[in-house]
Amino acid sequence: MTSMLPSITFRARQRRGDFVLDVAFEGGPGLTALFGPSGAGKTAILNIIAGTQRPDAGLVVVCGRILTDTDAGIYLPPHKRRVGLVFQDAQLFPHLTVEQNIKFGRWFTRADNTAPPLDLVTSVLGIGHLLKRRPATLSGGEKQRVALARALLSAPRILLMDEPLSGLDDARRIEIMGLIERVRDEFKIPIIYVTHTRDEVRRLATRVVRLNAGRVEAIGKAGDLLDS
Amino acid sequence: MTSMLPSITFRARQRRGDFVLDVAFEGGPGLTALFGPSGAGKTAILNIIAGTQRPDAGLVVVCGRILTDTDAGIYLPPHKRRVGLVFQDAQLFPHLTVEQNIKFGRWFTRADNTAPPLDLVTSVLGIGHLLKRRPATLSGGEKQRVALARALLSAPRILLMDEPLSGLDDARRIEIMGLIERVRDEFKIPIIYVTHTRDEVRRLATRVVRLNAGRVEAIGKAGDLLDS
Amino acid sequence: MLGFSPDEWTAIFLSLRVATVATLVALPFAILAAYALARWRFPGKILLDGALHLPLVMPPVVTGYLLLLTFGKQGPAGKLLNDLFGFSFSFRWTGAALACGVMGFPLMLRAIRLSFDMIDRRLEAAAGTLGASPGWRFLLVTLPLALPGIVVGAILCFAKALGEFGATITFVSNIPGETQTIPSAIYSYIQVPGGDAQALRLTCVSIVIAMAALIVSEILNRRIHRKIAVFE
Amino acid sequence: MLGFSPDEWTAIFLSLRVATVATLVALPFAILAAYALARWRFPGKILLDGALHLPLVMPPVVTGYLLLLTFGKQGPAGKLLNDLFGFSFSFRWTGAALACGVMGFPLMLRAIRLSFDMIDRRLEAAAGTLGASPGWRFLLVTLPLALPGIVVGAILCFAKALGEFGATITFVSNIPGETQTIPSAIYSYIQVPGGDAQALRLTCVSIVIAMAALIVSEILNRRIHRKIAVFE
Amino acid sequence: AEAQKTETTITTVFAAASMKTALDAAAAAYQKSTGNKIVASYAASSALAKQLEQGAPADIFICADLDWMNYVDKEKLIKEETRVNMFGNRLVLIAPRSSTTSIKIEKGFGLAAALGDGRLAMANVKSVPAGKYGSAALKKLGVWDAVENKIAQAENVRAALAFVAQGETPFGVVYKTDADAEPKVKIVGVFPEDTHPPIVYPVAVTTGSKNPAAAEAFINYLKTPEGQAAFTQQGFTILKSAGR
Ligand SMILES: Nc1ncnc2c1ncn2[C@@H]1O[C@H](COP(=O)(O)OP(=O)(O)OP(=O)(O)O)[C@@H](O)[C@H]1O
Ligand SMILES: Nc1ncnc2c1ncn2[C@@H]1O[C@H](COP(=O)(O)OP(=O)(O)OP(=O)(O)O)[C@@H](O)[C@H]1O
Ligand SMILES: [Mg+2]
Ligand SMILES: [Mg+2]
Repeated sequence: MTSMLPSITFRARQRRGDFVLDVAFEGGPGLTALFGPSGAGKTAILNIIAGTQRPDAGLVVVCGRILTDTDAGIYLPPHKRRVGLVFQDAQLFPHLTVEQNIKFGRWFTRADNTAPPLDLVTSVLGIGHLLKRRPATLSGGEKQRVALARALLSAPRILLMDEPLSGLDDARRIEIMGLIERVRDEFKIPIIYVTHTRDEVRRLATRVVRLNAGRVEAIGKAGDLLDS
Repeated sequence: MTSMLPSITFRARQRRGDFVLDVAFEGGPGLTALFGPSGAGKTAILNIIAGTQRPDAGLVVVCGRILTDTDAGIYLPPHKRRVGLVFQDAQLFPHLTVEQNIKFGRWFTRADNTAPPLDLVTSVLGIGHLLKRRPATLSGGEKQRVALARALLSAPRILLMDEPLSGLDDARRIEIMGLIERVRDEFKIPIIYVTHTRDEVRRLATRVVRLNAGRVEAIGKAGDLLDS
Repeated sequence: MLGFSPDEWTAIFLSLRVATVATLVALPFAILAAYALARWRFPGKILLDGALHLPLVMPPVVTGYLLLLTFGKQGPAGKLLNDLFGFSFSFRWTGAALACGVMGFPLMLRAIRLSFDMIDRRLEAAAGTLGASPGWRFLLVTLPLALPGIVVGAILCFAKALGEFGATITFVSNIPGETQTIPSAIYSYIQVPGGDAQALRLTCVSIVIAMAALIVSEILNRRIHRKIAVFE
Repeated sequence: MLGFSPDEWTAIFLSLRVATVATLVALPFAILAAYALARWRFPGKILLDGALHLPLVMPPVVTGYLLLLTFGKQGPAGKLLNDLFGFSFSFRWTGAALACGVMGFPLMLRAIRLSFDMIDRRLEAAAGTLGASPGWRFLLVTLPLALPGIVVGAILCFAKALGEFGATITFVSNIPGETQTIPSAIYSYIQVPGGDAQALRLTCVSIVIAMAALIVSEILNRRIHRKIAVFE
Repeated sequence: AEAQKTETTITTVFAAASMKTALDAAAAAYQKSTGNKIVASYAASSALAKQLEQGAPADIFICADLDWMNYVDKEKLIKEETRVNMFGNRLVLIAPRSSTTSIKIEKGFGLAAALGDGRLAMANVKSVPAGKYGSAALKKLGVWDAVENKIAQAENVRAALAFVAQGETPFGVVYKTDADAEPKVKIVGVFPEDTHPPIVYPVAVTTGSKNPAAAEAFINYLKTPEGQAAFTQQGFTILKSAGR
């Protein structure tokens, strides 16, 4: 049913200092890649969808649920949004073990757990041997993978991934891309995916939103946009 | 003179929990790429060279200067090592502006400032418009670039770069690779460079050290190692 | 044993009890107040902030006197508690605990608030995106991250409670076995010619107890820090 | 003016001076001690830690008495200072400031140390790789990052100094114009029939001063937090 | 007298805190008539005595009881020849104003019964003079054993008074001077003077005084009717030794 509607409708204006974000796009099911130079506003968009930032004006609808609608005065708090956000800088809980970190979100959504199984996620991400460790002892890429697992396991209705594979080696990236494809296709979770890497866009993206300096430059298929 | 000697001699054993790092390599002038999967020990090596971690046993010599020699009981404190370390997670000073951040190291080495000029660095890195801002307001890629500028401007005798270009778009990466080449060739600063990206290795690396699980797998020319 | 009189032993155990109860009871209030002051905006916030610091600024005797006016048998709060629950502070060790808790409160509050102020709030946001409501967020993220401050606050309050005397004696007197804590006993000794040696002995007891508490808090603190972040 | 007698005005200004001097003079020592306790390892550290908390644990009168014995004219430290520099604390406002500083010291120390403990030490390491020696690192990184704790420590010490009385009156007595601070004046009033109203008025003065200090510290604190990190 | 007017002297008095109101008034009157300034530092007698020991800049010491005066005397901190028992006070049994009990102070009187499960407010019976006098009186009257466990000791007389004034305790033992000034309490009875050691406030010039002549002049003033007016008004008695 929800797959008939656009999975996401996004419209927002937001000013931070000199930077003005003014973006509108719709994404159907599948994976929508946000592509654009550093400072284009990609992270800001994810934050507005997740509710961790409020736009000055805007509308965010995910699978038919209105998350933010400034005109109607609607603003759903983040914990009711069921978004799985993979932060650009991991943001693991330093006082919890890796295991506690990745089970954190699952616990709050245990009522309807539609997430991929824990074992699958930890084995594809290669973090099974880290479960008892604390984030401070992890390497950069390990942190990144734990953050990814944490978001995947929180049974989100939409996944927001901020450069989830940056800092990982090619072999691992290819493996994880397989997992993301399964999440996209089997679990049918719509994904907003920020990346700078063309091969990720080519392989994963159903559609691409190209951003620059806070505005949408182009929207289209991966092949069309990347070659231009 | 120094270019006759190997720019760097590195030998270290270090145990952290289950992980054992046991690595030895020599690097001539130019850029030595450390290449290997997440968790291989790349960041650990940089930390040992910079003096922010002590190996259980080891020897670090840079341009003929002994920085660490556990056998001889030598351990030069980090601030006397003159290494420019670009941290994997930026580590900008949150209480200082971008400008104060990037001038931080320069101030301590003002006596012999052999660093590339500030204007060049800020313009190639595209951070000129950010100088008055504080790190908390920067995007991920912007932070990364400021961290890069800070290290470059500290007039280091050796540059240690931990995935400096991850999270940047291709256009910017190519431009910055140009700058790194100039630092390598004009300023003749030896560079140890951690990356997962093949095109960076191909373009920049004089030689590659391939690591896995704390050990050296292979050392050689970029072309030879990447194709295997 | 150790040459303390039975009254002195009573005072020692009473002090321990009073300080412990004062600290434990004050703790949740201090955490709540610290959180409110650190995170919420509301009218009159600065006044509340100021009011909570008063026991620090006013001479203890004044605090004790105000406690007497409020929580004494005839005081409004005292009457209410008595009518509703049949509970009374007057001349009971609970009153001593109240006085000590009140005197230690601002110290505890400040330490806890400082740590609330210093934790990285993006982690709270991260917990929010994972489905944790503000209450859970507080319990699972904010509170554990603020633990160093909570430990410091508790030890400050405990130490203060061990040394508190002006407010206690003014509020609930100095009744052996009921409200005579170590410091009130010390004070009595100091006021008689030749009592210094006795006073000194009891002071040493306070010091030993405080030292023990301090060592425990240090150990706790180290554990916490080891857990929260491994700096190498 | 405002109905205060000249003696009361003197006490008010004296209190302000004593509290300010006590806070400012204690600050560098507190920072140093906090840093040493937070970062260094040395034998006897826990003892030093405990000793620095003593003024919190001991009844103020005991602290005052010990100060009198140590820094009084006949005391070892008092004699030394007098012989070397011709400087004396005894029965002078400087003695009141010493007493207040000593009493406020543990509070200040703890707050500052807490913030040293909570700072991300990797930033100090980063400063090291950029050529900053430990001294510079401390000045340019550690200290500014610990500023919230320093402000809290200063305000705690200042407030304590405004209210301190037991140690002060025991050490340097209650001499109008020289050592009679607001709380000692309050004490005098409380001790005589009919003095309550006067005592209350002076208490209000303390409260107003403390409130003003608190507001200033809050403003400072907000500035600092805005600078150090922008949470959105 | 003429010389004193042109050249003002400052005399520092260390006085027990309970003397403040009266002594301040006497000092003001003295200053008005002679031009000489009196600076008074009020604190607990114990603290003042220890400060004298450490070389405090006091010219006169006015103590609230004999013990601490004897102590400083023994330490040669005061000039023995100037020592005089100046003022006296009476010990009274008080109750809250609203109290309806009437009880007569006599040998074996029913204080314990009257207290019921209430407490008797007193200053610290071991250390504070008023408490020491009170316990002596109760012992002499043979009621001590019955009330000993019902006593609420306060840090000083004023705090004991506050307990009664607040209705916290049904009875209290305090000085008459304090009871007189507190409208919320009433005096139930006065303890006979022979039941306790005499309540005296001894006065003396300190050995450390820089201007003992001026100090003695003030003490002499306190012996005159003008000097004593404020004290009698407060309810202090003037002892014979203070000789008019
Ligand atoms: N205290 C510790 N206990 C156990 N293992 C540790 C500890 N500290 C580091 N490690 C391990 O050491 C390994 C090397 O870490 P390092 O940060 O050097 O990896 P890396 O090569 O930089 O990886 P990445 O590309 O992910 O940044 C990691 O597997 C990490 O989990
Ligand atoms: N408080 C602020 N004041 C001024 N500019 C701000 C503020 N906060 C954010 N910005 C700017 O907003 C822009 C968008 O930031 P955002 O983090 O969304 O970029 P991004 O597209 O995720 O970039 P990156 O790929 O580098 O992570 C950046 O240029 C940043 O500098
Ligand atoms: Mg970003
Ligand atoms: Mg790494």
